Amino acid sequence: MAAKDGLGAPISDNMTAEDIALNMKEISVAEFFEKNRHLLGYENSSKAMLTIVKEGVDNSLDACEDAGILPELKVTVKQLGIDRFRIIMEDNGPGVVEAKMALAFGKMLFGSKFHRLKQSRGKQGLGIRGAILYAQLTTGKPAKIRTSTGDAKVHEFELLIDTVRNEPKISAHTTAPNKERWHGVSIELEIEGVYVERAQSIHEYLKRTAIANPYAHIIYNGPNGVLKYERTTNTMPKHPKEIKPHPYGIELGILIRMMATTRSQNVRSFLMGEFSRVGGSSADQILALAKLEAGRKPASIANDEAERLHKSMQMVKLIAPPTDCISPMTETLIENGLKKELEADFYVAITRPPSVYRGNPFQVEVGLAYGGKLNPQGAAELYRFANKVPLLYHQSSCAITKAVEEVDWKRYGLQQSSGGMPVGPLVVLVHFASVWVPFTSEGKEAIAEYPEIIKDIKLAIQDAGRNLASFVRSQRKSREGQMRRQLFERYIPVVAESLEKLTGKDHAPIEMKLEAMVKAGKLIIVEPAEETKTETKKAEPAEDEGADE
Amino acid sequence: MAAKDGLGAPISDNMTAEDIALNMKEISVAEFFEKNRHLLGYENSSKAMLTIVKEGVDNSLDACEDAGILPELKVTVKQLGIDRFRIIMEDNGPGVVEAKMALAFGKMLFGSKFHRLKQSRGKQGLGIRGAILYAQLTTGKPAKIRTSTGDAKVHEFELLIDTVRNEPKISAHTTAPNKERWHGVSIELEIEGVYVERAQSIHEYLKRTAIANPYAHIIYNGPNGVLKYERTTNTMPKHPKEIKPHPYGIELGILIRMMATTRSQNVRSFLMGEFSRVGGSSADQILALAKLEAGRKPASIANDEAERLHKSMQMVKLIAPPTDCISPMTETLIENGLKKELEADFYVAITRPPSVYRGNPFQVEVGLAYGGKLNPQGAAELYRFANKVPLLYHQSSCAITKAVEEVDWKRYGLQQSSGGMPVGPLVVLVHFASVWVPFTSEGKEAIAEYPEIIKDIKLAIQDAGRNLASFVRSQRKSREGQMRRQLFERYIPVVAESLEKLTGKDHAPIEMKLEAMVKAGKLIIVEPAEETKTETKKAEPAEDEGADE
Amino acid sequence: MAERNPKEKLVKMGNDIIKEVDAKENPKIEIPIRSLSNIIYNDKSKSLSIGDKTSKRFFFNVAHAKKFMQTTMVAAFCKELIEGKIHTNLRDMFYNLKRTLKDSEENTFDEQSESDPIVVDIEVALDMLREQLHLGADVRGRVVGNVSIVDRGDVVNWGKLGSGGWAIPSIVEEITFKSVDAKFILVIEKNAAFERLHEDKFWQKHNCIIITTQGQAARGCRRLIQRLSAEFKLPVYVFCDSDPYGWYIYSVIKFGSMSLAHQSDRLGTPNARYIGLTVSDIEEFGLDKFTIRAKDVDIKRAKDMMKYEWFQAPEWQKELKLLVDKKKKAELEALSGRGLRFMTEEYLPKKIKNKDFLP
Amino acid sequence: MAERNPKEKLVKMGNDIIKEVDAKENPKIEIPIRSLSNIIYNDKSKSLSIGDKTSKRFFFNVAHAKKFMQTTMVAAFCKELIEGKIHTNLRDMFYNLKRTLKDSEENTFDEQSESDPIVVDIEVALDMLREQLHLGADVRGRVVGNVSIVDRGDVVNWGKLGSGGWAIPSIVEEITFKSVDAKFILVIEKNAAFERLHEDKFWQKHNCIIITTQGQAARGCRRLIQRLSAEFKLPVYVFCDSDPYGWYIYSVIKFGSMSLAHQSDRLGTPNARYIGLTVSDIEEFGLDKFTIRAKDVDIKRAKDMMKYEWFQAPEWQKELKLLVDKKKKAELEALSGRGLRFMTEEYLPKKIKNKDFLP
Repeated sequence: MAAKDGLGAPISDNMTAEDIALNMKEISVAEFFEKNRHLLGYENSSKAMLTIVKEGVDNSLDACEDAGILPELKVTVKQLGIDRFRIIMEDNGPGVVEAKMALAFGKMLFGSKFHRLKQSRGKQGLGIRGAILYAQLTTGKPAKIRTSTGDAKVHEFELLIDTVRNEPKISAHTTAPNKERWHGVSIELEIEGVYVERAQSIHEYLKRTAIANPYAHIIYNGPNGVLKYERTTNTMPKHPKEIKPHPYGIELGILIRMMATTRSQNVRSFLMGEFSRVGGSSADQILALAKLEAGRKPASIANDEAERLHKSMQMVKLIAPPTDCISPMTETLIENGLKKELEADFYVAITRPPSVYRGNPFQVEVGLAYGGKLNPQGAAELYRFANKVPLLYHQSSCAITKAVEEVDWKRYGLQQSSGGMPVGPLVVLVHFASVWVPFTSEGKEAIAEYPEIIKDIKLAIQDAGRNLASFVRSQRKSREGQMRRQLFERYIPVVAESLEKLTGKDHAPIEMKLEAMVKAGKLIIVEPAEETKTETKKAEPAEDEGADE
Repeated sequence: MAAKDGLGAPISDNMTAEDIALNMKEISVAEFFEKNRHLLGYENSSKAMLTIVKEGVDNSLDACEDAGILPELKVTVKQLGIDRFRIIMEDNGPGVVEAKMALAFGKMLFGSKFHRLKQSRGKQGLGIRGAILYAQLTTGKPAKIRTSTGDAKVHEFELLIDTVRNEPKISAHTTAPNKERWHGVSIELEIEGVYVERAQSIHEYLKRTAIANPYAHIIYNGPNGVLKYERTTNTMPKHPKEIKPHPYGIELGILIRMMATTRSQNVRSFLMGEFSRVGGSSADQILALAKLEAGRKPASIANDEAERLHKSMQMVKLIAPPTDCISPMTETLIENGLKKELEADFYVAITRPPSVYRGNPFQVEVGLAYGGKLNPQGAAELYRFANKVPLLYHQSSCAITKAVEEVDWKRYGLQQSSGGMPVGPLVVLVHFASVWVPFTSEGKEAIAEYPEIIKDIKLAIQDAGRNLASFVRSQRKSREGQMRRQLFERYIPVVAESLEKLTGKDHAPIEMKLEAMVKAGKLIIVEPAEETKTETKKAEPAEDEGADE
Repeated sequence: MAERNPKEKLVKMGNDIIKEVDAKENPKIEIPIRSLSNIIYNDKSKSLSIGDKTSKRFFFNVAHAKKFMQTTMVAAFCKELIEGKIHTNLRDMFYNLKRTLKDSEENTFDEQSESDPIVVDIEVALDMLREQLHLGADVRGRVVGNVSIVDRGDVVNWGKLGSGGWAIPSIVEEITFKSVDAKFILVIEKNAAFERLHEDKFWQKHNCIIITTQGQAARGCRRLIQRLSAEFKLPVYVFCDSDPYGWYIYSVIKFGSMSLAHQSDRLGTPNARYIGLTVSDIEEFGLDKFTIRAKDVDIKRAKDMMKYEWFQAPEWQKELKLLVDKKKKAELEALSGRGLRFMTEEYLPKKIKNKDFLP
Repeated sequence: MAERNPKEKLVKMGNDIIKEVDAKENPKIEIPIRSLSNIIYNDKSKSLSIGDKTSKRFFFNVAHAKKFMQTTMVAAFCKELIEGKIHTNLRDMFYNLKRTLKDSEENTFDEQSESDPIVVDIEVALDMLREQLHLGADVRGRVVGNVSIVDRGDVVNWGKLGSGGWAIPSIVEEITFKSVDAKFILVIEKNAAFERLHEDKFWQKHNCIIITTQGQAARGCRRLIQRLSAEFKLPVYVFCDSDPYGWYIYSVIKFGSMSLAHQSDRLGTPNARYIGLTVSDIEEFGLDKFTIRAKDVDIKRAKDMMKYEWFQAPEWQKELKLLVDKKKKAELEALSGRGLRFMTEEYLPKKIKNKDFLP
């Protein structure tokens, strides 16, 4: 039945509410990303190649870290045709068990990391599936996967994703004996792509990955030869622990949902049991503030009561969330990474204490390298990392960039045009680690500009900047002190000679005495004194000077 | 069982492949967007308010257009507290039938528009659900929805989204008699927000919406009073038709999937039946090129055969896709919209013929307004539209902006710094209409930079630019011609007087004759002749002049 | 004043420095300040003089060291000039003292603009004249009139030098006046106006001496005006552009300049009067068509001058204010807009007849 | 050449324009081109002359109209000067002709730099001298020597003018030489060097005339050199800075200037020789410490000059190349780095004795 309207007469192909209802159906998330693949970093063929390698390497490093294995990664890129490539990515991680093999690679928004509050590179169960989707879209070829958990069998299978249903389709699954007890995953994809080696390239991505993950050994076998990124430490990073959410910044809607589904018998135990840093007395404080009885069943809390509870949670003083859910790079490793990569005069690294945005703990680290062989002209180079993953795209719309630009670098002895990057022989490394990184897109290329995040990055940079400033200042000071002595020493012979001409007294003793005074250094005035001030010509009308020439 | 590694000894909390497998589970898409709400345009409280209004208005306009109803929209924003607002959005659209009411507002990635190849504002079944999700996250309050299809009953209900399951939860569903046979939808949300009226604001969004949709009547009842956007035409736009995909640009993976699921009996009928613009002879040509027999069952086509077929489809000459799937604003309405909004001297609008990117038909329109009361200093203003929806954010990373900046505006008589926006009293309106707009994020704020799209936008601008140029040129020319005559008229008395002094002959007849010559205009030379060239001082050594002063 | 023994003064300056070195003190040179804050205007004598504020130039001060060195160099150079009885000029001195310091890229002086002010420093510090240091100043200015002088033994008649006139040297101390037949002196800023008056035989008709300063008056020129005016009781009329620069030229001839305030009694001519041009003349003589728009810098300068003690006469305050308000300047050449002989035959005769002068 | 009836020529120019107006043609003035491409160097007479390429200035051409108007104004003004027997100078002419056009904001002339070249245009177009148009040129230059002249009836002895010397007027056509006692003429670019030589009595010791051009030689100065040299067969030695500007001053004295190429026979002195400074002198006379670094513009200028026909002598090519290579300039004052009397007592005597001149 067509809806009637006072003004517009419905015409033949107009739809009624019923027509529209008939067309409604659910869309699979795989279909959604198939159509929107630029959201995952596949907007063009050269970026697609980098994105695939990035997703593979991120997954491998996460898996190795979870299992406490020192990572050995091998990435192979082989050119098959003008715009056709084979990419193989292999790791020595724990592998995937047979029961989950299909889902782990063939179903989007499926994974182990989404819900846990614990730092990891991947999170949403999209990355490697996106790569497989891209391969099947551009070449129609299935992914070839090998994996073993180190048991007797190595599984080999081919996989496509059924996008309509967001389900894996496995073909040609075989097993082979595993004498070496190999464990890990190897993924082979055939894709359409364009290969570049400059700027935003696989090279640059792996170089920066090596800086952030110095315990990984990475071999890159590219179209133009082999590159090896050696391990510089055998110590694995501190293992991040899973935590409960912190009351600060948790959203009201989430709180209401938690209360609806919790197994806790009363609000007090709910608060203590499901949040970090809430002990008995904090819980009591919160409940008192919210005017709620401790014994109330969480599910019975009405919406306006939940609102009061939510406000109270933000008001009570609590210690910061536990830091062990985050695995920073650490100051030592940042410095070592920069030293390995860059020939500079000065290095400094700062790891900030963890902080919280919207209930999510995060930690910021900053490294600076200055002077030496770094390019003294032009803007400083910025290395952005999120959970140890280098970010190569969308620099201009990233919270890290914004923070770097907002810092007043002139205080630290560097030049800077207003609101821009600092200028000078400087590399700025910023690492943002969090249980949940707020990327601006699923392609994970830039961090959203939350004020709390920008503020913390700025604090870290300022801290590092102060170290840098004292280096720059002391370097300048010693240079100036020396220059000053040299200046007087240059003038003394002329002054002594002039005085000899004026008075007829021998210049030699005058010269000696003046030189002794320079060495003693006591008399030397550095600040411009009155003389200079009153002598500036500008104070006089310009013509006046002309009158007496 | 923990995986062993030659180098790294596994430590206590390391996970095995089995441990990881145990943690794996599916994530609902609602949960995904709850955590990633910045992807939907909710990264801060002021933008959130605009996003909500935008999603509501887009939905209403789509529904009215589908039903052929002249839109009457009412948007109310009421301030409840410092950072708390109530937003009510009401339309006179066809309404939602009872059976789908819950899903239409409470389930993400559910809708009627995702699969159809037909232009619409919303597409992915996310928009209004995102707004509801934001309300429940920030205030815990359900959405209050009223709707009727114009039958005897008006439905009123409250709705929350169960994000874990991506399902609607309805509470308090009541019905009331519908004596006025009202049809439409009204949505009321309570949210946390920050209200602004400058720049990227609800005001600006509605103003531009009115330009692009002159047949809509919009009343805005904001915290600071009522604004009305009147209808300037009662003619609804041409109704876009749903079409089949065009062979150009379709992706291999999609082709393979289509062949696997088609009901067609053979490849030939498959090609003719499931694609636009493929008739019998085109199908034969494609199959001949691909060396495939016409009678083959689509499902039996192997991957390498599909690849050949895919290539052949790109090579055969086909007419462009049908244009009736797209509903352009039209040149007349663009001009009217600009005239209504801006006081300029010159208006031009260009609607390009439809084109295709990756198999998706699209159409570009450009409007220019120039001169008059537009600001003569500073960069031109850019109004971006996608499917008649104004885009206010992310201007710098949008294909439209890129295209505008790549155009050489100097050719059209405007100033432009290299690679920037043109400078001058100019407004540039660009409308990108397509069955599928490749937004850079779900927030739908910028169009991805596909080369085909940028190229077409540039062609449209250049076309409009040529019109502008001839206006600018003729304006300049008539100004110049007048100035030239005035110039000679100024000089003539002096020349005549000088000639009288020189020769003793009366100046009056000389003056008259010269003036007659100016009026005849024939003798006037405009291009600088040789004289000027050889007289430039720069050709001489500077000192030489000094020698003879 | 200050006429005796310049050499002794220079030697004493050197000895004072050496005494400080011996006492392990920071060696210094004390120099009177020459900025507006230390200039005293004596309304009675109509002249500027320098106050007693001084500044100290220390060797062991990063900001002073180089100037200190340069000051000793210039002092030593002047002592040698005096001993050798050689005269030279500022440019020669600069070249003589410019050299590269040992083991460096640095020069003792880079530009003449560095050495010139050092000479003024020494003049002021030791209360001496540049000429006593055997340094010549700029040569600028020409003179014509019924005057005979003796210079280096030659008798020169300024009225018999054809169209050129007598070029005024930098030092006029040693010329003697044999005969002076004139009723007044007309000092003209611009050479072109001077030539016009010369060609029109203005100085013969009006029995006067005409002098062109050719811009800002050089020391020789100022001293010549002062000597003629003082020794022969001749009134002096100054004829400049109607703009702050022209008026400043007049004020320097009359009161002395700020940077040579200590020599006002030798270089200033307090009885000088200003004959024109003025802003009021523009209307009175119909020159509006031939004016030039005053620039911002002119306005600023005029406002500054309104504050100078020696421009406080109400007549001058009026003209300065008129310029600020009307924003119009007029050059001497503006008069020829009214006809080539307007200046000779109308403007100047009328002004002189009516004694229409500014103080 | 071109000495008869300047007034007639101006009237004819006006009548030609009127004829074109009557014929409804675009009125025009034809002017010989003065750029390098139309300058002819005569190696035999050592002078520059102007070729026969001309350009046409049309009234009805947007780019020419204003200049056309200005040309008729200047021509009419000159005719009136000649009729009224009045002399004036370029600045006066500018003020006389400057006015605001009716019903507009536009002036006939805004700057003197607009009217000056128009005068040269008319000189060249009508093959006349500025002086014949009753326009005086710039006054610059002084002279000392054992010469007596008669100027406007006065007898002036250049050797008896004290320290000032005789200021050279803009027009020297009408002076007559009573007695000239000199063996050569030394022309000096800078005033300071002139004063040094004067104080050191160089002209008496060496029995010569010394002239300073005070920078680029003015017409009066050039004509005086030419007359002295031609009428008394005196060799002329030119003494300039060692830089392209100094050398160009020399070339203008010798060959004439490009923009007045049509008057080379009156203003050029082909037998002039260059005495110094040269880049070679720097080494030969130990002046290295006193040199100045050549700027880019100097280098460019030197490279341009290497291409001028009248600098093709191998000696000049060598010096130009040395300058380009060594990038060193030396001013006359550099000589006083070797001692204040080095120039008078060593450099010049040695050069003259060895006849160490450049052509």
